Amino acid sequence: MKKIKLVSKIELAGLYDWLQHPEAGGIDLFIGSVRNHAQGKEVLKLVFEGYEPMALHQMEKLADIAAGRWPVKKLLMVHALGIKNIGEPVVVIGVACAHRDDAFEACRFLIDELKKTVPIWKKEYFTDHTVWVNAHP
Amino acid sequence: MKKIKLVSKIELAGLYDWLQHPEAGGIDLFIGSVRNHAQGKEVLKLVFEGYEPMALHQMEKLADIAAGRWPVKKLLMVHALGIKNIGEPVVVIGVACAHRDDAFEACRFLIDELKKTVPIWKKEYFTDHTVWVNAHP
Amino acid sequence: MDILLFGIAREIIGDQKLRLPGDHGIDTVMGLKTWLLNNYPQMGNLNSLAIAVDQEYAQDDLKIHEGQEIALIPPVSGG
Amino acid sequence: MDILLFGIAREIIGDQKLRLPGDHGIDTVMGLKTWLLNNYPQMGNLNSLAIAVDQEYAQDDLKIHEGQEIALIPPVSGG
Repeated sequence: MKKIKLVSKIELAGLYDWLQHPEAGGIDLFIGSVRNHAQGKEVLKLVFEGYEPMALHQMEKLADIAAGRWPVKKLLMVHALGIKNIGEPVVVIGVACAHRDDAFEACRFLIDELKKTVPIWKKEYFTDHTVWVNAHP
Repeated sequence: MKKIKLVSKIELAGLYDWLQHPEAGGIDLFIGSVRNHAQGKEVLKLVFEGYEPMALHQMEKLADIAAGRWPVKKLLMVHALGIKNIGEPVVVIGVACAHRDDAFEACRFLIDELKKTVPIWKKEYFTDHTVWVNAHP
Repeated sequence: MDILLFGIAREIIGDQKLRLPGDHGIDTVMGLKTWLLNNYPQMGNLNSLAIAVDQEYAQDDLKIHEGQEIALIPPVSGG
Repeated sequence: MDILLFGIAREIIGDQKLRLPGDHGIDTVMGLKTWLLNNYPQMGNLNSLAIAVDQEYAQDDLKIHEGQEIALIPPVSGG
């Protein structure tokens, strides 16, 4: 059972209740949040932009790959879009499995692949300029 | 900054707020919960017993080792004691770091070592017998 | 043929969408990439430039035609 | 000398605490383990049997004496 969403604000309350499963002994939850520094400079805020239908489609594909590789009971991928301030969660990946090895590995796989292939873009706002992250060498 | 506790009931609400840190971009949270099966048999409930002062002391030591090995911004280890029903959380490990690699590795280290060295004992209640987990070969 | 634009590609081109001229003669992903690099040289400075056709990453030799959903995918940075 | 008991060790011995007889003559962790295995042979069936002295796992050759907090640690199974 999977839940894949793009939202304007990530709500963490209720995530465990959704991920919990009577056959799952281990849940790994990764939460990515906005740091106050990047490349040694102060970040004021971030803006995330997504190609929404493709992003959801690619997240679904990653979820299906993970569910084929690991015995996943529950799987959650939620990414925020729009303006995010320091400390706000921007992405949550949650995986519930019978055993913790599988939960850790699947969660790690999903966040790593999401960062490589899901069409979402992050713009960092510094005091005097903005940067589309990863755009340039 | 670390938080190490033994509790009768794990409260997940507020964990992110505590783990969140302006310099932390990645938070890994592991939640262990009661499964409904063990060794192919139905588990009705679990009871956790701890040698409380030593358990806290050993958890503190593990937290210190992790904080020495990885650049940890926040670290949380909470274990429940007493009667736990199917689906209830029994342990939560949370690590916030600037980068996700470190958060995943430190979290994995802490739950693996907790299971090896922290003096807490789990008794599984099946329909017709009970088992102290790991006690016998 | 309309191309959806996102992130820095949208900023380089200066619009939400790119409408190719009627006589563009582009029939493959590679043809589109070449056209883009010729018309918007700043695209050449990006770490990567991918094209998605109907929401899938497309190989350079894929044929493209009117009616497909085509998008320019600059280097992603979600998460 | 009192030994704290937990989990299956508490059940084998049948009490919350084990009070060693006055003339026990035990002065090391190994001596205590030997005494336990002689008096409670079921301890020998456990996966492991550790002794904690003042809340630290103790090596077999550690000296023990009255006034220390000594505990019998059967195989742990937290998490």
